[in-house]
Amino acid sequence: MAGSVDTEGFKEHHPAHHFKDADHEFFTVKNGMWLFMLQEILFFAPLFVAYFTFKFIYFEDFQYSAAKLDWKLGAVNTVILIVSSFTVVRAVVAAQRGNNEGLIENLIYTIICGFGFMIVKAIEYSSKIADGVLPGAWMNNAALVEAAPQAPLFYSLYFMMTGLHALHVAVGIGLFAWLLLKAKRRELGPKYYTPLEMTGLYWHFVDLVWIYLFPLLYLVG
Amino acid sequence: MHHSPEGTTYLNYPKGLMSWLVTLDHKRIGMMYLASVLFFFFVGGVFALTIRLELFTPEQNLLTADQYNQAFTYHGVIMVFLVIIPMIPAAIGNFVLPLMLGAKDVAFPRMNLASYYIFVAASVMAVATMFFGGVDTGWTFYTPYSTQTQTATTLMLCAAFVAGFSSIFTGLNFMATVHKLRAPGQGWGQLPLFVWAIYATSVIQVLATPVLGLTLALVALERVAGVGIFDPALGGDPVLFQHFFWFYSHPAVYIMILPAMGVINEVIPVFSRKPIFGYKAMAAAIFGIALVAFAVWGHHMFTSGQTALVNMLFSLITMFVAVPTGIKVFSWIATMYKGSIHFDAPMIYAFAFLFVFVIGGLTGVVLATLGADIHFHDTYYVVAHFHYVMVGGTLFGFMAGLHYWWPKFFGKMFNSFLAKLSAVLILIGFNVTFFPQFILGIQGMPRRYWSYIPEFTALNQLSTIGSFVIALGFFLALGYLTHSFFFGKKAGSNPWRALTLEWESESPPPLENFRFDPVVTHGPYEFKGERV
Amino acid sequence: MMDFGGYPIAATAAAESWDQLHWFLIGVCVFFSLVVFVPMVVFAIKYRARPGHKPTYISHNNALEIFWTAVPTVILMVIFAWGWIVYKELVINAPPNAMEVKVMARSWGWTFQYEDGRTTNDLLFVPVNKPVRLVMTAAEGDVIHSFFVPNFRLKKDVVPGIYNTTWFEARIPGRHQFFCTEYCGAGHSIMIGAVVVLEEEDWQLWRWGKAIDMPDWVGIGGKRERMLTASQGREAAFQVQTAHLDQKSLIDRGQELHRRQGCVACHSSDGTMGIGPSFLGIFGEEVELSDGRILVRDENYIRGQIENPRAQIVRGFEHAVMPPYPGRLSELDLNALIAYIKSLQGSTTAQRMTEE
Amino acid sequence: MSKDQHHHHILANSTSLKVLLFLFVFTFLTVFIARFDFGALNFPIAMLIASAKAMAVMLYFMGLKYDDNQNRAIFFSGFAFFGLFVFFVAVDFFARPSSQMPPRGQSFFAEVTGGPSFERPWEVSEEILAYGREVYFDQACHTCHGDEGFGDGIAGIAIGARSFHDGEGWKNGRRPSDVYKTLMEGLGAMPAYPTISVAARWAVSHFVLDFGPEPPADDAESLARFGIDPSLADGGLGSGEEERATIPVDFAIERYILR
Repeated sequence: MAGSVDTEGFKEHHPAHHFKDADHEFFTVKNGMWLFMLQEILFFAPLFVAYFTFKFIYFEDFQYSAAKLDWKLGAVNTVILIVSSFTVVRAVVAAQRGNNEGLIENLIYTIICGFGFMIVKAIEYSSKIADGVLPGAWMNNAALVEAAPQAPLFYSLYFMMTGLHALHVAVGIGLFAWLLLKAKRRELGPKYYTPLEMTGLYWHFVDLVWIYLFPLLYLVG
Repeated sequence: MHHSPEGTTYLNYPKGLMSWLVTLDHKRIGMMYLASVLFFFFVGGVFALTIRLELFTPEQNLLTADQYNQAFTYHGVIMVFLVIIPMIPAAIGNFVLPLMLGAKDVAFPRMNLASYYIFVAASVMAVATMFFGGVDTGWTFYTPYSTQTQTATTLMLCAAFVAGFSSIFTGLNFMATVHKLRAPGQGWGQLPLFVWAIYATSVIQVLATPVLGLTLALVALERVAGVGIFDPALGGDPVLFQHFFWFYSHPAVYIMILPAMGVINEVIPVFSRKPIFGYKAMAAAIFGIALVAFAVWGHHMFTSGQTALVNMLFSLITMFVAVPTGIKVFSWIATMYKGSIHFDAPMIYAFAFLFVFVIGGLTGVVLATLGADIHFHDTYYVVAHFHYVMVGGTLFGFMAGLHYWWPKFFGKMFNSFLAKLSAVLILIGFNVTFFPQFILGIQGMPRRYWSYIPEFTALNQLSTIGSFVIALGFFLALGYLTHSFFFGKKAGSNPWRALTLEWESESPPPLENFRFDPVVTHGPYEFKGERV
Repeated sequence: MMDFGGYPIAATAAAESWDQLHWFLIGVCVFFSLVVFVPMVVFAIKYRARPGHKPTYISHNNALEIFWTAVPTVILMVIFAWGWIVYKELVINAPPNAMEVKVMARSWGWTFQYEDGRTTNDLLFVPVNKPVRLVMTAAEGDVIHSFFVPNFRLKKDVVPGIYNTTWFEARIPGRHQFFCTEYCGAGHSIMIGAVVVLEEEDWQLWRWGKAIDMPDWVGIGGKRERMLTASQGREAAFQVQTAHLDQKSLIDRGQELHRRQGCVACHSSDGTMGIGPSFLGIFGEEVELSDGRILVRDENYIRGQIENPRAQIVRGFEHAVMPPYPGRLSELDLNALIAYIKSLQGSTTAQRMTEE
Repeated sequence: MSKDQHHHHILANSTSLKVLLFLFVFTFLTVFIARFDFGALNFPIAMLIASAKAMAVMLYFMGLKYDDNQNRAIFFSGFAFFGLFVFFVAVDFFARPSSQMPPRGQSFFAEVTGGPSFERPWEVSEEILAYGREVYFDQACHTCHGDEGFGDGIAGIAIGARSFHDGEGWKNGRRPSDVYKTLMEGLGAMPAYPTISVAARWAVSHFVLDFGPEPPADDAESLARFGIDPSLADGGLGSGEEERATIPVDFAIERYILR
């Protein structure tokens, strides 16, 4: 059946056979998404626990190593993610109100912020790699190891925590690009915007993780 | 999906292999899981028999040290990740849960199929390690050994990582299903206890498995990039790995036992023609076990150098797991009181479950006792304990469930006498295999030894003989079940006269589960009289 | 009749209190098993389905349910408390005057260092009725092992990078078997040894380096010689120890020993005749001994000559006296030397030429 | 099936702007406060601010405020289990006694030196000669150089081991430091003995020279080859790292452990 169009000109969505109606599907998917968020919290948990444990054991070394991090870039990234969370909310509201242009506009802002975050991350990583500050056994910045023998461990944790987070940001950008295509084809209207809502939740979660990562890694040092 | 033609079942409509490989139907996915799980169960069993054969004599005669280490590693990994975790939830649960809820399918059918193919990918990777040098770390992957050994451990870590996601997706799917797809009139109080058990298992799967995923990824990173978190030379701490690993692995043992309890909760009332004793307490007990399970993992680490204070805390909290378990066992026995007990195959397996699981549970309390565990840790006492609760508990629970729902799966009955015979054979073989291991444990025979001091010879030989009796029992079961699959006598839609929703549909059910809209009018166990 | 080994001896006071706790636990297990199995069987028989027998509808009984929740909780708390008391006595409360022994575990062997700096391998010598405190760690870069003495009911993991301590006070002299109980690879099951508890006099003798005869085994592990016969043990150990050394580095090690241990002084490696026979091309070859016997110079011959050179002297070298090397070459050195000799497969003609 | 009465909540623009502002302010706040050092309080304060921001995102942006209790329970249980995980691991590492965590690099076994030590081993004395005799036989020097040092040891006859009674023709010279050098590096068929302690090597040097005529004396320059400065009381031996009588680890493991 060709894409039949509903009243406001958005593509008709038919809920799967085992759901009573669109609302039933929407709230079931949302329930499933929250369960996915729950699983994500526990997925990040071991890294945070490892960080707390080693910060407690090697306090000075971690203080010294953390001091080398550039907190300004961290702050910029925090602001970027907060703005992107905001634009995602505006995108969802736009879809709920059937304002397709607003939706597309905000999706583009979000993707821009996402790339911005990755670029800042790339700058940070390259500066670290430049002066040999690498995780674990790869560390070859003798001065740093001289001053803080546990610096390799700190940077292992730093690269893994921010790396895993950056991976989630990249996945987010991919999803928003897919949503942008759907928006262009007017598939996300007031009657059906589930993928947008769920990706929004995912994105806010990614922002949430960074809200905790930023002070833990960059500031408390 | 429109209604399937009259008289067709999920097995023969829609037709063709492709319709099976890309099916979204929870019943077909359940059967595919069942086939995969049974296949890996026999593969794991072969490794178990090889180990028992090697241990027949103190000296090394069948396998070299490395081969033996790989044998018990594969026995462990296959049995844990590829058999006993998906066994009841994914195989039987996938089929039965939506039917019990009167739903047409699970909440996210595509995720359900993805979960199965992730499971297949994980098993292919796990088996592939055999051709890249095998794995000899044990299923626990303790560092620093797992980060140093030159075997194909990195590939196995990826396999277990991937298998974790299959488990998470199944858990997530079932929780959403129970939340949102219950039949009208079916509140939380009307849910069959099997649904409660599967729900609690899914909670653990969603909450604990991610931690395993990341932990194994960290070990793989340690092997590949030397990040140093678990490597003492680089400042890391191996005990930290044990904390991470057991934070998942203890709840994982409840992922294994809770579904079995769920099955027994269904079987005993139906074959005693009496409602389950203390439904509310039983549901609360299931959920209680699932929650306390998260705060007890340290009892695996009493001798690892964990501080005395934390040892004490973990020992204390582990005691509280025994209370709900006790409630359940006593309630099962109370259910039989003044009932009318039918000794069909599922009930025989339920009796076998009760007999073996109680011994397993009580020795668990012994191991939770801080002072006692110092002697018993990592000896054959522990091996006997977890086989009593895993093989005795989960496997007998699975067999009870398999026989109980077999008519609903395939619409055919099995040879009842042979079923009871195989159950008895397995029960005897099981006890001959694992009860001597309790004594070996008291005498101090350590785990994972490929050769032992001659004092332990007699008991090990007895244990090896028992293991072959178990194998005999399972081959017998394979025989009559295969026969029943092809030539079994037709079974009606409700051969056991049970009252849960799945028995109101046909056997085997049509593609859309019910040819009418099921409504729940009575509790799951309101047995009013004799089996009519 | 099959010998099932029996209950392990309690060789320390702490083990005795452990046994009391253990018998209590067995009692609790048996009691609760009966509480479940007896009604199970009785109900199964009494209420079996038969014509005219009606099941009665009972859904729950709050009083009973509360009862079988409260009683187990109380018993469990008792078990927990007793377990904590035994744990404290068994692991934590080391008396201050305990003699300290440092224990280092490495892949597949144990080294014990005593307060005077002496070290022993795989045998821990302790005086009877004296508290001993063990400070244990694993070698740098090694894996986790675990020190377990069944007769003392004592077990503690030995983790690299961490010093774990435990203690015991042996009361029964003799050899007590100990095991490694944390999986550590190929040699996990041969990494066993004995805690040798000595009477007071023997202990003083041993401390000043005098030879003492080893007391026999006690309890589990008491009724036979070591599990693996000497050569089998050596074979297993060699197989395991050299697992990480590839053949080439083994031969290099042998060559270096050939020079450093002074063998080169009498045994050349290029066929030239020295005080002793050259090593070139001798391995696996037949030779006539001074007493006329003909035998093949294989690994056992070489190992025997190193241990006791006077035993089988080759004809023509009666006058040369080779210093004995028993116990001076480690297992690995011995095997490296043999590998090196094996590698010298030059043609024996060179040997014969020099003999003319 | 529990009826979902919740309609699709639409977040008002004003609310989302207010929340955005709140987040900006708190980000600035956390950065600003990080300047001052509150010691142990740093960490809790940072976590509090971060949690405030997190709550804002969760309640408004993620819409938990308008969602049903089930989803709230699901999400917040994640933090509860995360807290449980942190609690037990933290208590384990917090309560771990310092004696269990050795400082890095500290060697476990006491230094394996054994044998007496001498203040100025390069100078001959009765005790060092007696110790030299003990080492001479312990290291089986007699097998080549003979019990009385005539080079008539069993193995020494054929290869012409040196006789110590003969004062001429010593390749490395007859000063104690020269003999010390021979022992350190070996000479022709004679193996080197780098692994016995420094004191043992000097003792043997004096002992073998004692057989023959009076050896020439060492001077500062000849002793300097082995890091000894005779002007110092202990000749710098006590502190000198590389010359200390330690046995190389791998040899120690071979000799003392693997055997």
